[in-house]
Amino acid sequence: MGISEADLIALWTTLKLAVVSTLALLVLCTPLAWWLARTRSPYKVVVEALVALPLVLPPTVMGFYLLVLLGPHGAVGRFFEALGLGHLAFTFTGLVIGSMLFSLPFVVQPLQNAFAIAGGRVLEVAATLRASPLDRFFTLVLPLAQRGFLTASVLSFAHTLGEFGMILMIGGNIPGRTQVASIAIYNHVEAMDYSSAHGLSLILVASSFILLISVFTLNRRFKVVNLA
Amino acid sequence: MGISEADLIALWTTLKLAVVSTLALLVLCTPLAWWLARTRSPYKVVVEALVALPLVLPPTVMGFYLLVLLGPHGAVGRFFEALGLGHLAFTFTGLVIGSMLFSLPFVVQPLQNAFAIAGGRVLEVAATLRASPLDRFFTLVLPLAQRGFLTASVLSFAHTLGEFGMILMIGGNIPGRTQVASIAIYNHVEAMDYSSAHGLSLILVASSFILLISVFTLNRRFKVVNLA
Amino acid sequence: AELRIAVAANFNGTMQQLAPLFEKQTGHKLLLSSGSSGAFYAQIQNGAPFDVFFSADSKRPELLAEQGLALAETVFIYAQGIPVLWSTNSKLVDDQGAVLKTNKYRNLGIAHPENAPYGLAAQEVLTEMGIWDKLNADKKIIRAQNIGQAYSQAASGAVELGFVALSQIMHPEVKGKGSYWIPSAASYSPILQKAAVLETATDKALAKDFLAFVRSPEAAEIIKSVGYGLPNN
Amino acid sequence: MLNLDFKIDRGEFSLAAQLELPSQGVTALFGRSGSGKTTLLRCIAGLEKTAQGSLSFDGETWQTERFFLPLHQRPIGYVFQEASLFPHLKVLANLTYGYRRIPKEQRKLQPEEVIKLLGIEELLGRYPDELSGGQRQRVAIGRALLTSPQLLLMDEPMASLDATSKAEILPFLEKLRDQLELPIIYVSHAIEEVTRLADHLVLLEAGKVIAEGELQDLLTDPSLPFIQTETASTVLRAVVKQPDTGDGLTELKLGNQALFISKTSVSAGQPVRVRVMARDLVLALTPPTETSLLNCLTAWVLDIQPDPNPSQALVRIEVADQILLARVSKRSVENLKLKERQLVYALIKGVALG
Amino acid sequence: MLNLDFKIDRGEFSLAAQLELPSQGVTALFGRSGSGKTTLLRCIAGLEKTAQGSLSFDGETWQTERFFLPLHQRPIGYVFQEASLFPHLKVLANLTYGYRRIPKEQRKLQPEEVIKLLGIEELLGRYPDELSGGQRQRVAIGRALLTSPQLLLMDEPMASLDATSKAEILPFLEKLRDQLELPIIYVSHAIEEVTRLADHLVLLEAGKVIAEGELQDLLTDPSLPFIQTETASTVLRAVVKQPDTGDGLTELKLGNQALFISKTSVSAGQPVRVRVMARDLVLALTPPTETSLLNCLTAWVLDIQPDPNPSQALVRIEVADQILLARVSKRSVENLKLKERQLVYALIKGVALG
Ligand SMILES: Nc1ncnc2c1ncn2[C@@H]1O[C@H](COP(=O)(O)OP(=O)(O)OP(=O)(O)O)[C@@H](O)[C@H]1O
Ligand SMILES: Nc1ncnc2c1ncn2[C@@H]1O[C@H](COP(=O)(O)OP(=O)(O)OP(=O)(O)O)[C@@H](O)[C@H]1O
Ligand code: MOO
Ligand SMILES: [Mg+2]
Ligand SMILES: [Mg+2]
Repeated sequence: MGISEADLIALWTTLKLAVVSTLALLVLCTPLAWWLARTRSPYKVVVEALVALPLVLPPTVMGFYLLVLLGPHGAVGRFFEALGLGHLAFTFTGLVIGSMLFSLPFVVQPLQNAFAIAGGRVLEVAATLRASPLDRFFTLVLPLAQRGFLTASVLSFAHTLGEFGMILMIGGNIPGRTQVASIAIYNHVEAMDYSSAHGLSLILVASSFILLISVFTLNRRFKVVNLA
Repeated sequence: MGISEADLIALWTTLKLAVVSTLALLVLCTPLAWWLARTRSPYKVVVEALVALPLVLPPTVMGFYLLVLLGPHGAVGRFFEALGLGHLAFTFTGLVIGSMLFSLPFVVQPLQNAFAIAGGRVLEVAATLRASPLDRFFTLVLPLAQRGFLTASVLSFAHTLGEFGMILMIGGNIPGRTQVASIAIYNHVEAMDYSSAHGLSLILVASSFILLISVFTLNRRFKVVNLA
Repeated sequence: AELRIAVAANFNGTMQQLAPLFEKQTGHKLLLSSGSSGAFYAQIQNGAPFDVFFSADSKRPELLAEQGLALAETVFIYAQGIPVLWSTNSKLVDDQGAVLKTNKYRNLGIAHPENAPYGLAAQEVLTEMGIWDKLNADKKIIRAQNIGQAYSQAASGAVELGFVALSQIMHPEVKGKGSYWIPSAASYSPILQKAAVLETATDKALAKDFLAFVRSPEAAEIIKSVGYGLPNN
Repeated sequence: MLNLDFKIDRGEFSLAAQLELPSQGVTALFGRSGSGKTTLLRCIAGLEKTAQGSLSFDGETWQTERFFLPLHQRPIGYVFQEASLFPHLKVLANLTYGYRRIPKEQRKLQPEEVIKLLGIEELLGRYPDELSGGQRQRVAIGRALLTSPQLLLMDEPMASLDATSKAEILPFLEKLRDQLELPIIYVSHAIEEVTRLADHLVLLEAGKVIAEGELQDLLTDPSLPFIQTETASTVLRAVVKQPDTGDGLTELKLGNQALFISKTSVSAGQPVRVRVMARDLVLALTPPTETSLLNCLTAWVLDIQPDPNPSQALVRIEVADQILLARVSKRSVENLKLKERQLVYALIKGVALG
Repeated sequence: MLNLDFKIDRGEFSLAAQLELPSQGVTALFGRSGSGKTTLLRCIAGLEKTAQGSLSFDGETWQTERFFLPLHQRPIGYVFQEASLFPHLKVLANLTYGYRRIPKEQRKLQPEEVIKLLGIEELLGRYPDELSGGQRQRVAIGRALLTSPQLLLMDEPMASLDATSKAEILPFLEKLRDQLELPIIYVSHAIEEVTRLADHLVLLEAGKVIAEGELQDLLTDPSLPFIQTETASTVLRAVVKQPDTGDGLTELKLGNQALFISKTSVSAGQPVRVRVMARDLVLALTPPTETSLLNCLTAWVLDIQPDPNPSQALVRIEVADQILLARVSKRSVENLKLKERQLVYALIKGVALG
């Protein structure tokens, strides 16, 4: 049956969602991961465990709880309504929040590992060379933690592409706004429209494959830094 | 309404599934990740991209394709039937295979990153100290890649706990065999038995939380090795 | 013996009331798997170990029978779904459904029309009222994967108005909460939920016995009481 | 003036150092492996987070109980004991990392001259893991110098350098010390480096300062271990009388005696330091003739110290109010019947100075 | 016998070395920073994967075009230029890592003695990042020794060690060399270490072997750079005549002349090596009297070489068929009217030998 216009819109929404939530996660998780990598606080383990928790609930169930939280009766929803922005359920923003929560551990953990290693001596050296903490972070930690960022981005991006249960629940599957490719494919399967399902899957897989290959190839062109 | 016996069985199945597939993944992905971390083969990027691919398809859809593959008409299913073992769809083994495929990137990527760093000079030193390649791997690479293993285990374990769409599809939600906690919770929600859903969610989240805290706490007691 | 039953999620609650009765009467054990009809269909095509299939629609059991995967002579309507427009807000829905044409709500939840019969019914009702296209253009329609999810969304309050199943709001936990309207049966194609014994059934006689039990007046009483219709077939 | 007072307690090892170091010239930190040299240097740089204490440099406070000037605001250059280059940057980017971070008007050294001096022109495009050990260390030295620091901290910067490289870099450090008036704190266990560069010496043992003062005084102090080593030596202060006497020798004035060395590029009237190893001194009762010994100084025996080597003795002699050490065999002490206050001729091979 | 023939091409740097090294005694690899010393040592160990070539040790083939004996099966001990301890293991576990991997009967050295010798008893329970630079290097040396290797490869093992530590470790290496007959290949740019330890010398420059041979021959070869350095020196072979002459001196026989040194713990008849620095030699036309110079050898001038320092000259003299270098000022050459084949007296301070 091939690919309908709605499917293409869904693909576009998917891409947007994956990019936005991955970028937002990278920005937000960088300080968190840095803190986790450095701190000796006894609460560290609690935070570490909390980060992984969103994973253990089934996405739909998680989505349901999120829906309650972001909806008009939930704390977050009420807060946003009070701001005059409306509650977040069934909005793209809501989707982004949901996806981020769900991909959180895939970003925090690789970054934390990378930061744990990219620290130490070179940071001391840089400090004696007049680099401020922020300067050190951007000129040393980031490039040295490069593989961690790559892993975080790939995992978060791919996971968001395929995420489904939670998105369905808090997104509401509104074409052009919150209908994403994964849901569209699923609908095709349920509707026994296998040829559309195969077609859309193929597009998703093939384009992801090409994207991933490009990313990994690009990564190879950087200097491989072995800190050991 | 509380927790029924079926729920407890589902919890047990979940635990078994998460443990078995995580362990199996760790064993299988270790050589793969090691290869990826060391090779200069041009195919490396292809393999890296392939590893991340299972993520981009919605779990149910992936489950659908797996079902076709592992079922009586699929190549893998036919192969196992020919061996007299029966096809793998709707069996615990099938679930394990599915979960492993789905958590593959969460194990390979952190291990690969850890291995990329835990190599180099110390391995050369160990070789001059009479350690065979295998010996070096166990006495140096493994301990030095410890955080990578921790991350891989946590992500894979938690992800399997929450995984749902794929398990539903290839498992068939058969109580006592392929019904896992995530599906049980989902069923409770669908059946509007919210108190059971909340109860089971709470058990799952709380026990995961305790487990994660213990793991992270244990990890702190090891020597933190900063290779930089 | 053990009878393995695949039951559409929307009927799972009802089945859990029926099952103990049958088990007590016959001493056999029922193993219930709940899920989406679409998934069951795909699974049965791929060797799922079920004896009986209770679908949420009529199409899938018939297709299975055509493909020789279900026993054609056993296909029958075990329940008829009744869609209702429901809101957790007890003042929102009037007994004419007129609220649908107003601007008093932000969104309207339905099950997905393409793969959930309740969704199709909702679409038909809205088309009949002449507001389907406008609602879509306004992006007010929230599509749930299935009727169960449609209910969850409405129950959370995030969806203000939703087409759900009567059986859902008759549930003891929900009964009497909110406001609802039942559209006229003429405005949508009937939601006929069919069941069938599968070709793979190990004990076909037992499976047939169970279907007979579901047809029994005793069972019919329960089915009706939870909010389904029952046409005579 | 560098005033410091630090305490660190690491259980088995604890450091306690209270020092007033001159803020010009080279101060050497000397001590055995594990005595706390690196630790003290790190305290000064602000790298030891657990250090309790205070530090001020030229009147500016860098650290007190309550105040801590962040590392990157201290105008120091630090050469670490391990080169610790940035692995993801090429040599040139490593070199200019600090250079690019200081205001233009503070840049007293330019990359070109430092690169040339260190002989690393061909390495600029390489990554650190493509360098040899000594090459890495030279890059690390250059990187620290290019921040044009006001205080240079060097932790055994020459340990992995060959004699030729050392011989090229040392004069440059001397130039920095003298022309830029850059104070240097220098950790080393190579006594030749120390005697050549240092004006001031701090001797550490197990985390304690056991001696501190002018290089000359400490080197000849019989209570310190320096005179007990094979390389025992002294440093003489002299003034250039005639930079070139025609045959490549330079004539120095030591009090009213003459001393010939082969050092070039000095000008008349310039004060210089010459190092004399104890074992390079020959004592004689009469000035010898017909030998290749150019220098013959009149001296008085101060005292005779025991030597770790039982067959030897250390004779401290005074020349023009300065102390010199001579290591001679006990047999010679007897043969010559050396005793305190006696007049002797100290014969020094011109070439042994430098 | 260690036969090796290696080629490596890294673009800007390429190594080509074909050598036959004795499988006893110490062979020093000497050369400037970046000349390829580490690279060559890594080739021998089997660490340079890109190296083309062949290697055999005592008749056993370790590498050919087609064959490659895995590293961990080569009976070597390797001390890396950087200590490279295992960061997750404590010092004791680091030390015994290799020890535990060799069969009991091959363990010629025991942890206790090595630990004691290296003075690291108190560090056994620490992690590597809690050690000072020199402490790390001592552990690395111990770790390599404890594999009781049949060939010891050391890449500047002493670079970060203080004189006292060196003075403790060097005699131990000498003992290993002599008593265990352990051949050592030793990279160093400290000429004193080389002259003290090495029997054989390989001189590298830009990846090429520019000279190779007996230490003595190379040190005095006028075409090699050794005589051009400040530390130019020679090694004399002599035999002990009288271990203790009463006042702590040892009398050696050099041909039919006597030489007094302060070395102890030797026995009569034992062959020994004494190092004489060019600048420690004084030449005289008549034997001097009344000085602290104990040794006065009769010698013939071989030739007079130019010195890098324009005011100096290097006089090669022959004593008992061995060559000695004397660095004297040109002025002295003139004053004494030195010329080839002339008889001179070589005055050596007894204490300058060792
Ligand atoms: N992180 C640490 N934890 C515990 N002890 C340490 C730590 N770092 C250094 N030490 C100990 O502190 C002492 C002083 O170390 P420091 O590095 O200052 O010595 P050093 O004088 O520089 O020696 P070297 O010449 O070997 O470099 C040593 O005994 C060392 O073992
Ligand atoms: N991985 C590499 N890639 C490219 N060039 C390299 C690499 N490793 C070393 N080199 C170059 O090879 C040459 C020889 O290096 P090597 O480490 O053998 O020198 P070395 O003689 O040990 O010097 P040092 O005394 O400084 O340790 C140097 O010029 C160095 O820059
Ligand atoms: O299968 Mo469902 O139960 O509503 O579509
Ligand atoms: Mg140190
Ligand atoms: Mg080297």
